[in-house]
Amino acid sequence: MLLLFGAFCSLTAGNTTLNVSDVPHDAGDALLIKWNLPAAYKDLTLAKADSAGIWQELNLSQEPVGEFTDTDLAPNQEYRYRLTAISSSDTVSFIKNGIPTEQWFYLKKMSFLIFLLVISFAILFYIWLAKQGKDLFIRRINGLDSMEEAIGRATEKGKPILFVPGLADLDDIQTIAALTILSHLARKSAEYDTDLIVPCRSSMVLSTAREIVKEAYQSANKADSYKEQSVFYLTDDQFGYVAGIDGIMVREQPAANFFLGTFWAESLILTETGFGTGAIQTAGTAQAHQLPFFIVSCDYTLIGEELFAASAYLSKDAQQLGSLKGHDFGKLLIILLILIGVVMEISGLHWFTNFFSPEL
Amino acid sequence: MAEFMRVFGLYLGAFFTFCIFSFLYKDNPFYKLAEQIFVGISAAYWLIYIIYNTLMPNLFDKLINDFSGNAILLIPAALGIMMLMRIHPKTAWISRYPLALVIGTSAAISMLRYTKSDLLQQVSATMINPIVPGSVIETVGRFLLIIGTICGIYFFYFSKKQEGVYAVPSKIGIWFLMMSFGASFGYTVMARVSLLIGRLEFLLKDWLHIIQ
Amino acid sequence: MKLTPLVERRIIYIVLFVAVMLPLIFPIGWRTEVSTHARMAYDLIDKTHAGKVVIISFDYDPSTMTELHPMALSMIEHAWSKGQKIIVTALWPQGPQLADEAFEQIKKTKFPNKVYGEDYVNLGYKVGGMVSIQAMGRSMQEVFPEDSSGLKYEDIPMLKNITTLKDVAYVSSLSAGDPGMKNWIMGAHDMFGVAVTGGTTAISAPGFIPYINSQNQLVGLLGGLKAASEYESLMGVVGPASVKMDAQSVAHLLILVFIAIGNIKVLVAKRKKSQQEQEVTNG
Amino acid sequence: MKKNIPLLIVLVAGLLVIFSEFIPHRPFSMITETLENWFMIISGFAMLLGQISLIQVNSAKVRNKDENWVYYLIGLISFAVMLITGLLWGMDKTAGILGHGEGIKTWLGLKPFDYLFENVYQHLSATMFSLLAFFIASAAYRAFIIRSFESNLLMITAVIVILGRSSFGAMLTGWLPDSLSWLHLPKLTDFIMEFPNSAAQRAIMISAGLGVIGSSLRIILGIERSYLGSDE
Repeated sequence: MLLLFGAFCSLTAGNTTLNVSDVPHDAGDALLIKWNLPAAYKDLTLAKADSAGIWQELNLSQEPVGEFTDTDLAPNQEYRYRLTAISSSDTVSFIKNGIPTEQWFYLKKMSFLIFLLVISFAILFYIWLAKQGKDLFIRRINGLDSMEEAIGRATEKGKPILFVPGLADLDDIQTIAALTILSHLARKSAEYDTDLIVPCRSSMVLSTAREIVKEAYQSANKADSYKEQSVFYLTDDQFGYVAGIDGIMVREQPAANFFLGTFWAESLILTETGFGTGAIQTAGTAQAHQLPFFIVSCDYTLIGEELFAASAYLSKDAQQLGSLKGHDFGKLLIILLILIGVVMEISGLHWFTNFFSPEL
Repeated sequence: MAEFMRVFGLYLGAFFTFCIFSFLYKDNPFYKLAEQIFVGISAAYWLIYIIYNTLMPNLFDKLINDFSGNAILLIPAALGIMMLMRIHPKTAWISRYPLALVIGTSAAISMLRYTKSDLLQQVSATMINPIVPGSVIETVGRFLLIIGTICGIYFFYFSKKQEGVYAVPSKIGIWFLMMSFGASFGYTVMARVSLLIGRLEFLLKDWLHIIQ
Repeated sequence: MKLTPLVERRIIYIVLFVAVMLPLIFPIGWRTEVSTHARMAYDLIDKTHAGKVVIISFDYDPSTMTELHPMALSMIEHAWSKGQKIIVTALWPQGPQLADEAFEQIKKTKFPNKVYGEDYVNLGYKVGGMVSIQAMGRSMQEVFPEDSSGLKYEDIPMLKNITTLKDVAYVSSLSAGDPGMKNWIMGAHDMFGVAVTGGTTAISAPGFIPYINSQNQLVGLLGGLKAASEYESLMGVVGPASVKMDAQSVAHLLILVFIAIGNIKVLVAKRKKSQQEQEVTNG
Repeated sequence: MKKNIPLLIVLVAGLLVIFSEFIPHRPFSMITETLENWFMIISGFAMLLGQISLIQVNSAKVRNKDENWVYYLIGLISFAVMLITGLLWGMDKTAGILGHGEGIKTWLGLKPFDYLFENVYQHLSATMFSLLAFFIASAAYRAFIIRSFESNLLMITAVIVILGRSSFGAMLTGWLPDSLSWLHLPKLTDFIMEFPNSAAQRAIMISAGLGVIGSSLRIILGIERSYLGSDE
């Protein structure tokens, strides 16, 4: 690192420093600037040279000893800093350069990595246990057990089933979770010969949903009754999509509605209209803010995690069920961590909490 | 003419406003009209929007201006064209490759994001000292926060039947969930009524000039 | 009388529609209890002497107009009624235009004699947030060589004695997000000691409450429509915020009435059912 | 074969993204951003699929003279009008094939695409959104009934918050002495929002976070593969 030192005026004390160093274990986008001046110096100004070499002030400090982290820098580029300090008798000025560099590991993300690894290993361990043939108990989840009943009702009435895979695109895990549930529902509706309506908001979801429904009909040996047009696109617009679904609900009068995936403000427009048509409604989302509206206007609601557990639960596949045990291990671990954290905080030890609250 | 068209636009807006409101009474030809126009117009709107604001600046302009520097963008372009292979049933399977890439990355990105913001940050935010000297209410609140979070998490525990002693924490968890749902519902009322006020302002002010 | 659920819903919808509409046409002017934060903001403006120059910064755009525009109108009116002179700045590009609208409206209805350049000036939008505010602390003229219409800074009479931000009595930021009030707090107050007040949307208000502290980083705060209506009631006027807040309150009240009716209905039905059951067992 | 390669792609892409999160060095530090950029482009292309589906479904209904076919025809026409005006004269500051259409602009006041956007689309969207005001009222009427302990909790907190957020909530409890000021409705509302509400929200977020880890892991490792469709 190139160091450039310049004092424009004479100094009264000896051990004055300005230090510019790379912040370790990061993406090379930050520099740490430290200074240490005799107490007589007040009115410190730190400035950085911009691309044209003009000094831009960064911050003002009254403390003669301090530090500042400059972020949002480009890696491997040289930056130049100037510190000006005024005392009653004189003005001093230092200039130093620094280069932020990239490293191969984010130290600040240590707790994140450990946490992710522990939970992942727990999930894999339980999947392995299930493979060994160990019987793993999972309690009943009402919202999921009722799904088949809802399809049965639609079959009795000779009415279709409506499945809305949320309003998010395929880059949202909730949409993918909803689509894996669709695969189970589509197979059931194929077995029962009940029509399925799947309006989609995005083309990627449309493509995936079509694959899934087609596959479900094939595996139920009903490939002939699969109608590609029953899975269709409406519009990418949030409320345009909702207007279209509302129209479908009042005109096709589906006997069972499923709203699974990501929903925003429109959730209540959908479920209230669906309630008006008298359908059995099942909703599920991890959007905490929309849950109250689903709770008050739907018959069954999958809350948060239940949406993600659904496909594993419905598949009744031992390996998939095993992974739910992994989630449960995570819950116990988190409860334990919170309790330890609270005790630590009460006893005035903050390192534990700090370890888990890095700036991510 | 522009002034006439401006006023005409207001009437158009008012007409469609009433078309949608009429749905509250029941499904009717006006709603059907508005609904299909809405779907049609918005579908085309987003297509045009994506062409002008995503595909042009992020792909075509870059390739035209500096082809060799942006050659890597040919990969997503190729994947995009592979997606379009779905149109023909014979080539539909090709679209699985881009879909697989999208799903793989989405799953991983979601995993990281949710773990960071929904898991770790919430966990560490709950590691607090509940005792606040001098404020009984704050202390009570913090205890509720810790107990509620822990019992709430336990509510989702799948591995035990929720009966006997094991039912107690999950019962408390449900209480907290119910309070939270009620509170969020009540908190949202104001924002939702504002939407209606906004519409009425358009009708009464911009269109009819009844109010100032 | 037996109503089907469908008819009940229709009644709810029509009653709500009318109930929200009526207060908009015929303002009620319900008195709202004034929160301390709204009063602090009011007092700051109220106690600033006549002839002082102040800044009102329009840091929002049309999407948050419902909440923030009424605050702008009230604050302009209040400052003028106290004889203060107003500089308009904007950290959001659409701010100056909204400011012009607001001043036009107040001039037309309440203060026809106020003169541009003497009583108010619109210095326009400045990109950069924090950096511009810091620069204002060194020289206003450097940041705003001319106003939004191209008039030279030195030719504007009311700016004669204003060389830096420190010469301003207070800054009021109507802030919809970033850049906004936070920058004013950190720049104008923390660096130059100028009093900062202002208003935000209801959603972002809680984030600013910590700044209302013993260091007076922020002097009072208007959070959302409710606070805007409180400000109007402090000024003793029924303004746009009060009218909308009335409509809000009516809707809230109505929804509570609906909940009550729903419960009564269920209770009556239950009683009837148990009576019938008793009759069956007795008979 | 048609299923195994996609599964491999899922695995590789997933692991790459996860590793790159912890490696701040290029090229890894750029991977997530690059892939997200790619996603936008791929989905931009894919958009056409949706539009084709819309045209197919609607025109089939028109051809078969289904019930309501007239409306579907109108839907197709509005789609075409919006698309053509957008392509010809562009939107906002972007020019279309025929440039900015200055002539039409003096006549309409705006570009035709923007005119339709402002006068039709925006009103439809805002009104559809505002239906929530009505639905929140009817949902409250129906759902907030005294039934069990849980449903009472739901109702009581909702009522407190609805009152606390309106202007007379403060008046109603304004007479309370200072020692009972915590019962003051706006204060009580803040208390509920800050503590019990946050607690439940946190519980939902934390457990959902675990669900996401589980789901993602099942997908990345190919245990959950139903989204890939059939093997033919």
